[in-house]
Amino acid sequence: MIRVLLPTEPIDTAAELARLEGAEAGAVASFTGLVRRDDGVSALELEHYPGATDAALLKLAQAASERWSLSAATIVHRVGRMLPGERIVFVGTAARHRAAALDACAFLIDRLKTDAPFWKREETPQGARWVEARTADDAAAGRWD
Amino acid sequence: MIRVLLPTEPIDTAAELARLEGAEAGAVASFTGLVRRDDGVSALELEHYPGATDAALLKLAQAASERWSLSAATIVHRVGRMLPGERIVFVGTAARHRAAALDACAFLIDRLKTDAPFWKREETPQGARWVEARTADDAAAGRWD
Amino acid sequence: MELLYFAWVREKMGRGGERVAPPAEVETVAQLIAWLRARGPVEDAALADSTRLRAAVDQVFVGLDASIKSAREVALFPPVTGG
Amino acid sequence: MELLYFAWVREKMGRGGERVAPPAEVETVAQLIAWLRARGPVEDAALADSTRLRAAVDQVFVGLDASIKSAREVALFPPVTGG
Repeated sequence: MIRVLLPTEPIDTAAELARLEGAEAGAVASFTGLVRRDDGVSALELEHYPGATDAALLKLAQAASERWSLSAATIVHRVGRMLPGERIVFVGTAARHRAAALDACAFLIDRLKTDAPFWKREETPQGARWVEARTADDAAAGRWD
Repeated sequence: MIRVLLPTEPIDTAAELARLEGAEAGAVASFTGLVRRDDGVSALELEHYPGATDAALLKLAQAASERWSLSAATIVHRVGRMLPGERIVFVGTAARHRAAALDACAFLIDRLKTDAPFWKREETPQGARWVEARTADDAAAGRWD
Repeated sequence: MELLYFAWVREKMGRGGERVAPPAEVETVAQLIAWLRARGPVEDAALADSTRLRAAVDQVFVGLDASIKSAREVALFPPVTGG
Repeated sequence: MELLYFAWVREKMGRGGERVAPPAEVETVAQLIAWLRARGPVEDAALADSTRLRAAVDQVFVGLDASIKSAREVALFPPVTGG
């Protein structure tokens, strides 16, 4: 059961978790990324590559599902403009055993940082700036190869 | 912010996640363990060692908080009798960066299996049986040493 | 000294705990188990397999060779299976 | 051929995309970038730093040496920063 969404509206993590638990798997892991309040950022804009993004997320979710024999994998990535404290991304996995659910969840969020066409633009009191890619993300994604 | 609970009532994961997000950390990871429906188990009974359990969970949560500089750590472990599909345990972590939140979450659930005085008793159509400890759990807990 | 039993140890002992006053030469958890087994056939059967027994002294997990001197509470139980 | 620009590439180009018909000798992404830069000062400035440019041909991530022969859609953008 693979579920990929790119909403412009806030992410409902409770509903997503409930779906994952419905996969009857025994173990559910999740990760939620939020817009931090303490970075001097007044708003975050997420730009993406329509069509290509959906395909990239589906491919990622399918790769995780096969590698860890998941009962369910969910990726919800918000796009557009969002405010501090709001959720940017939710990743969730359901598996028979906890190690598979946890490892697959970490894999998905690491790979999302490098394999999906998203760009972040931060609005600050000093103006707007595009976020630079981090080499740490490449390293984190690479550990799954 | 450390939160440890041993309820006899169902676990409200949505409320727990909301608390963790309230820690304003940027990254929230969670793990939920459920009573599986496909094991021929009609009910699960969780016995624990009152007093010692609370202390063990607090110690675990504090260890994780220090090791990964968490903004928040939550352990909710249900005790008493529960039914297939119900939540046995919820573990959640909030940190500035995703690797800390995810690693701390995996640490907590691995250690819960070995370091806290819980015993599982399964009710099946053939009668009730005490679950045997798994050496795989010792190995999983040991990788954090 | 307060004794506590959990899981199948509790079931086999037929009670969740009891207050006992072992003699002074009972100095370790293993010696306490031997002393309990000598008290009757129920205790002897319940505590026969020491490889499947774990213990806590004053709520701290210990090995069976640990001292129980000045302990207020000793718990006997199977390996934990929680989480 | 449909071109798409994202993030600061889009901003610097002043447009989200355009339809172009490069000559036959423009065979790779790198050659397409060079051809675009020659079209005017806006394009020249926007695409000057090729180390900070990434590309997709028909929605597949590729290196700048990749072929654009028979491509329907080529996207140019900075390294991704999502998730």
